[in-house]
Amino acid sequence: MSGLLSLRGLRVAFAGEGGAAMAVRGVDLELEGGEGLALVGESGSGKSATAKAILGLHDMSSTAVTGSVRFEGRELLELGEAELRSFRGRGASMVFQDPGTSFNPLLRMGEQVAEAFRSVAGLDRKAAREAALGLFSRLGIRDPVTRYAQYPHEFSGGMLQRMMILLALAGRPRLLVADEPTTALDVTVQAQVLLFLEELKEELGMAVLLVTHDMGIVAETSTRIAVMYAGRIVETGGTAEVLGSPAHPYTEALLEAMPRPGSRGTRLATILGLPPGVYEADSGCPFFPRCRHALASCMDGLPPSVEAGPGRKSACFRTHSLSLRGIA
Amino acid sequence: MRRRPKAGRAVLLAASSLVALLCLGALLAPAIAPHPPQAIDLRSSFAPPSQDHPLGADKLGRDLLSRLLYGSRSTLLAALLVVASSTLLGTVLGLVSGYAGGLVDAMLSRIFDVLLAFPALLLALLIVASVGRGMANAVIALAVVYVPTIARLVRSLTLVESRLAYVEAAQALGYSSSRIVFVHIAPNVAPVVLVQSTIDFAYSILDLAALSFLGLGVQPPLADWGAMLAEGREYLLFAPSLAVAPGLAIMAAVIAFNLLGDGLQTRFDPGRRGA
Amino acid sequence: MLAYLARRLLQLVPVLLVASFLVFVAARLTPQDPAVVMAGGRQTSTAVLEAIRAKYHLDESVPSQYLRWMAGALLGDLGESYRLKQGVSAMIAARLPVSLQLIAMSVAIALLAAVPLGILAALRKGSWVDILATSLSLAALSSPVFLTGILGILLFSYTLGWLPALGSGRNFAENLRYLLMPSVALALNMLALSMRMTRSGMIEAMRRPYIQTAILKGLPRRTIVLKHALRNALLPLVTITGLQIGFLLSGTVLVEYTFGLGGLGSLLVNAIQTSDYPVVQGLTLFIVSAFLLINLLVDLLYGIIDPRIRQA
Amino acid sequence: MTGGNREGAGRPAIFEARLLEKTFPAGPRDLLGRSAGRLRAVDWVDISVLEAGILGLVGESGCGKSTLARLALRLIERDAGSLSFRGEDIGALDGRGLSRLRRSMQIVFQNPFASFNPRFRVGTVLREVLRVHRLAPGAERERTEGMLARVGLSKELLERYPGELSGGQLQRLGFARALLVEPAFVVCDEPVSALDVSVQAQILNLVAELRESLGIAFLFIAHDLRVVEHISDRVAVMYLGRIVESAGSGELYLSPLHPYTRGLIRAIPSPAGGSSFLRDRASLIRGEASRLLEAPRGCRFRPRCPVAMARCGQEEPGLTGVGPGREVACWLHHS
Repeated sequence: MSGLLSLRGLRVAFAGEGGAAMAVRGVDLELEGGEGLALVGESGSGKSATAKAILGLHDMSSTAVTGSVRFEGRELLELGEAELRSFRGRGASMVFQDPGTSFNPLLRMGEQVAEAFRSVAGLDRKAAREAALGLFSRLGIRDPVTRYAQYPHEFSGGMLQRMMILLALAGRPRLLVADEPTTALDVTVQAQVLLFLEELKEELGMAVLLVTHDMGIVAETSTRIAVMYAGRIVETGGTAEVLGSPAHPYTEALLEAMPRPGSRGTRLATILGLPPGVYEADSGCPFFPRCRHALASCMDGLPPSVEAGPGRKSACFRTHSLSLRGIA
Repeated sequence: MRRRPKAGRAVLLAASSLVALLCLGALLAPAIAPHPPQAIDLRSSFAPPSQDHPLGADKLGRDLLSRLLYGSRSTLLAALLVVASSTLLGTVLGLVSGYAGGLVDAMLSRIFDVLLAFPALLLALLIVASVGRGMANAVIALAVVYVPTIARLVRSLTLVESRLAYVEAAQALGYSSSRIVFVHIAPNVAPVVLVQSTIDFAYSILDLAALSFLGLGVQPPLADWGAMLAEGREYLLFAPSLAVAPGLAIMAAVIAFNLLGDGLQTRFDPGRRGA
Repeated sequence: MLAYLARRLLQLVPVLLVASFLVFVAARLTPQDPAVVMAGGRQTSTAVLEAIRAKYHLDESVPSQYLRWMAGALLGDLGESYRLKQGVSAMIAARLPVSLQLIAMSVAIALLAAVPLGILAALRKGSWVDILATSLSLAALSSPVFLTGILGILLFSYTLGWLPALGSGRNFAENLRYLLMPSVALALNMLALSMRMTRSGMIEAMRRPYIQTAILKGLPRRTIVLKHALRNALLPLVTITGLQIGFLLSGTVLVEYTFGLGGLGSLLVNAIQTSDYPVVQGLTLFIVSAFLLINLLVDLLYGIIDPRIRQA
Repeated sequence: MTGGNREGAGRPAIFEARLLEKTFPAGPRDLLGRSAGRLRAVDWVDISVLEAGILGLVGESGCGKSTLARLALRLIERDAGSLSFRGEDIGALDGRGLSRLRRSMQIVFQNPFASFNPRFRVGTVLREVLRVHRLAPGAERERTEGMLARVGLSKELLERYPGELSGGQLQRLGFARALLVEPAFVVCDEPVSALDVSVQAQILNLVAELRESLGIAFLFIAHDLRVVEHISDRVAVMYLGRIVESAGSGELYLSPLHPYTRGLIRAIPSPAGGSSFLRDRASLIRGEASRLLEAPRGCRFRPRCPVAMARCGQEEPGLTGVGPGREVACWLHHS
C-alpha cells in the first residue's frame, strides 16, 4: 500500500535566543489519498510547525528541517525552489489560521483570486478572471463584479476563509493542509466553514490534514487522529476508537479536561505542570512529570510507538497495561 | 532570523565607547588641550600641523585641536540641554495627552499640529530670528522644536498602553490616574523614549551646528564646531582642514549617538511582551 | 475619497491661521525697531521714523497689522522688503525655480537609490550588501549637509575640476550640472532614512501570512517581492514622508547657503541676518503653507495605497 | 426579570443592570470628522447576578459582552441605564464612592499576557494593591503569600516577572490580584479563551472553588457555550448588543428556545459525535453577524434566522418571561 504522504523522523528546529528551539522532535505520520486526518495538540506541541514543513514554508535561513517528507514517493525536503513552487498548490496546498491576514490588504480581492488561477491552473488573464468570478458566484456572493474590485477588509472572516480554501484548491491538489482554519472564527461561522470544507472533500476527493486543538472538530471531521505532545506524536488511530478509549494517558487527560454536557458541578480533571520547554533535552517519557499513570521506569528513555490495536499506535511504556477512560 | 543578540551588543558597546570618548574629551579639554582656545598668535597664522599645533592653526593662529576640544564642550552641553528639556516636557505632555484624552488631548494635539506645521530647522530659525542669536537662544529654540515630536510619539505609545489589560486592571483596582500614568505607563514607554532621545541628541548636534554655521548660534570668538566650520569655509582652497576638521568632529559625534540609538533599539525591541 | 480630501483641507485652515499668527508675532517680538531697520539702521530723526511707521502701518495695533497682512497674503501680496523695497511675493517667485529644481532632483536621487537598495538589503539580510548599505546609511544620516557639500566641493570642484563649486546656471539644463552636487548632498540624508525604512518595511512584510499565501500560489519570487511585499513595505516609508520633507526643506536652506545658490533658502537666511522681517514672515508663511500642502498630498497618497485608510 | 430562578431561589441579587445602553461612534465621517453612525454595542440590557451566583454570558465576537463587562465596573461610562450593587445605585458614584466600589467589584481579563505590567515583579504587583487600599499594613507579605496559595501558585513566584510565567499561572495571578481587595463580585471577561484546554480546566475549577469557599458571585463571560454551561448557574445569551435568551444553565442547553441559541448549540462540534451538524445541515445558522449602526427594523437576528416570520421584520421582540426563570426575546415564544 503506497501512501500519499509519509513523514519519517521529521524534526524542525528554530534558531532562538537560547540555541536551537526544537519544535518538532521526530514525527512519523502516514496519510492515504482522500483520507481525513486530524493533527491535535495544545499550543507549542509542534503541530503547526509540522504542517508548514510539509509545504516547505519554513524560512530556511533560520530553521532546520530534517528527516523525511515523502509525497507520492517523492522526497520533498530535497526539492529545489523551482520544483517546490510547482509542487505547492498542485501536489499539496494549505489554509492558514487567520483569514484576515491570509490576504494582501492592499490588493483587490478579485486580483488575488485570479492570480492563483493564472499561476496554479495556468489560465490566461481573461480565463482567470472568469474563473475568479465563478468562484465568487459559487460562494453565493451577490454582485460578484462589484465585489471583485473590493479589498479583503470588506469581506467577512468566514467568507475570506472559504475563499482561501477555494484558492488553495485551485490547482486540484491531492492534499490540503488546514492549520487551525476556524480558530479565528465564531462558532456559527466555524460550522459553516467546516461544512464547506467537508463538501469540497467529498466533491474533489483530496486528503485533508486538519491541524486543530479542538477534539470536537476532530470528531466531526476526521476519520483518523494523531495526538501531538511536545514535538512528537503520542497516539494515532481511528477517531472514534481513540476518543472512545484512548491508549495514551495524555489523550485521556485532554479529554477529561474538557467541559461537557453534564459536567456542571463537578471538578474537571486537569493536567498539572507544564510540557517540557523547546530547549530542554529529552530525558525519559516527555509526559512523565505530568502523567497520572507514570511509574518510575517511565524515566528510562523515550517510549517507542507500539501497536495499540488495529490501526492504532501509542508512544507509552504502559500502553498494554492501562485501561483509560474516553468519552462515550 | 532575528538579529543576533551578539551583534546588537557589539553595536551598543562600540557606540557607548565612542560616546564615552567624546565626553571624556570634553571634560578633560582644559587638561589636554595644548593651547587656550582663544589664544591669538598671529605668527602661527595658517600654521601647518606641527609639534606645537598638532592639527595646525587658523587665520588668527589659534590652535585647531584645542578649539575642537573646547568646541565639543559647548556642543555636547547644548545638545544635552536641548534633549533633556524637550524630552522631559514632551514626555509629560504626551503621557497626559494620551491618557486623559478628551478636551486636554484635543487642545494639546492642535498645538503640536501647529508647531509641526513648520519644518524643524525653519521653526528654530524663526525663533532665533525673533529672540536673537546666541547659544542660549539656539538651545531654547531647538528645545521648542523637539517637544512636539516627542510628545506625539509618547502620546501614541500611551494610547496603545492604555488599552492593555494591565492598565484596565489598575483602573478597576481604583488606582489614581497619576499613579497609572506615571508609575505604570511611564516605565513602559521609557525604552522607546530613551531610544528617541538618543537619536534626538544626534539631531540636535546637527541642528545646533547648522544654526552656528548660519551665524545664528554660538557667536565667535567662542570655539564651536559649527561656527568654526563657517569660518573655515572662507579658506577652503588653501587650508581645507579648518572647515573639514570641525565637520568631521560633528559627524563623528552624530554617528556615535545614532549608533547608540540603533544599539538601544535592538536591545529593547525583541519580544517585549509575551504573546 | 473626496469627502476625505475636503475634511483634510478643512482641518488645515485653523492650523495655517495659527501658524501664520505665530510667524507674524515672531517677527514683531524682535528687539529691533523695524522703522530703524528700514531707514538703513543709521541715526534718523524721529520725524522720518514716524513717517515710515505711518506709511507701513507700524503705528497700528498688532492684531490690525496682522489682519492687514493676512488680507494681503490671501490676495498674493506678502508685503514689501525693508531693504530691497521689492514685493516679497515677486522675490519668492524669482527664486522659487532654483529651490524647486534642487528639491526635485534630490527627491528623485534619494528615492531611486533608496528603494532598490532597501529591498536588496532586506532580501539579503545579514549579507555584505546589507551590512554595507546599513553602515553607509549611518554615515549619510550623520553627516551635516554643509560638511557633505564642502567635501564635495573639495573633491569634485577643486581637486578633480568636474563640477562647478558655487552658483547656479542660467537655465534648467545648465542647472542640472550646477545643481548635481548640491542635490546629492541634500539627498543623502533622505536616501539613508528611506533606505532604512524600506529595508525594515520589507523585512516585516515578508514575514506576513499573505506572503505565505503568495508562495502557495506558486508565484515567482520576483512577483512576490515586487507585487505583494513592496506595497506593504512602502507604507512606513510614506508615513515618515512628512518628516523627510521637513528635513529636506531645512536642508535646502543649508545647501543653498553652502553652495551660494540663489533660492528661497539663502533668501531666508539673508533676510534673517539683515532683520528684513517682511521677507522672513512672508517666506516662512509660504514655506509652511507648501509644507502643509505636501503633507496633505502625502496623506492622500497613503489613502491611494491603502484602501483601509481611504474608506475609514 | 432575570432574577427569579430556581437555582438561586431566595437569594437576593448582588449586582443588577437595567436598560443599559452604550453606543460608539462608527461608520463614515462627515466634513468635521464626526461619525454619522453609532455602533450599538450594548442595547437595552438587563442582567442580574445573585449573591454567590455565577451568571454566564455567552455570545459571538462583537456582540457587546466585553463592553458590558466594562460598563458593569464603570471602567467606561454608559449612555443610559442604571447599575446597582446590593441595592445601592452605583451609577452616579464618583471619587470616594467609586474607590469603595472598586473593593467590592473586580475584574479578570482575557489576555493574561497583557494583564500585568511587564516591568513589575509579581510581589510588587500584589503589594501595590494592598498599599493603595491601605489593607493589611505590616502584614503584606503574609497576605500576598496566602493569596498565592489560595489560587494555587507557589510563593517563589513573588520574585519573578510576569514575562517568566505561563498563561495559566498568569491567569491565576489575575484572580489573586483581583481577590486581594476581597471583592464580593468578580467579572471574568473571557478568562479562559486564550488558554489551552488543560489549563482552562484549572481556571474553571478555581472559579468554582472560589464561589464555594468565599461565596463570591461571578459574571462569567465566554464565547464557548460549553465552558459557560459548565461553570454557570444561569446563562444569558447575547446577540448584537441584546440579551436574546436567559435560563438556568442545564435547561438552556437541553431545550434552547431562541433560534439563535439553538443554532449556537448545534454549531458546537461535539467530541462525542452523533449530534453532528455535518449531518444536520438545516439547523445551521446562515451568514455572519454584522455591526449594528442603527436600530434594526424588526428582530436583529432575523437576517440569519432559519424560522423568521413576517412579524419579525416589523417589530423587535422584547425579553419576555416564558416559564419559571426563563426569558426569551423571540416572537415564536410570545403568546
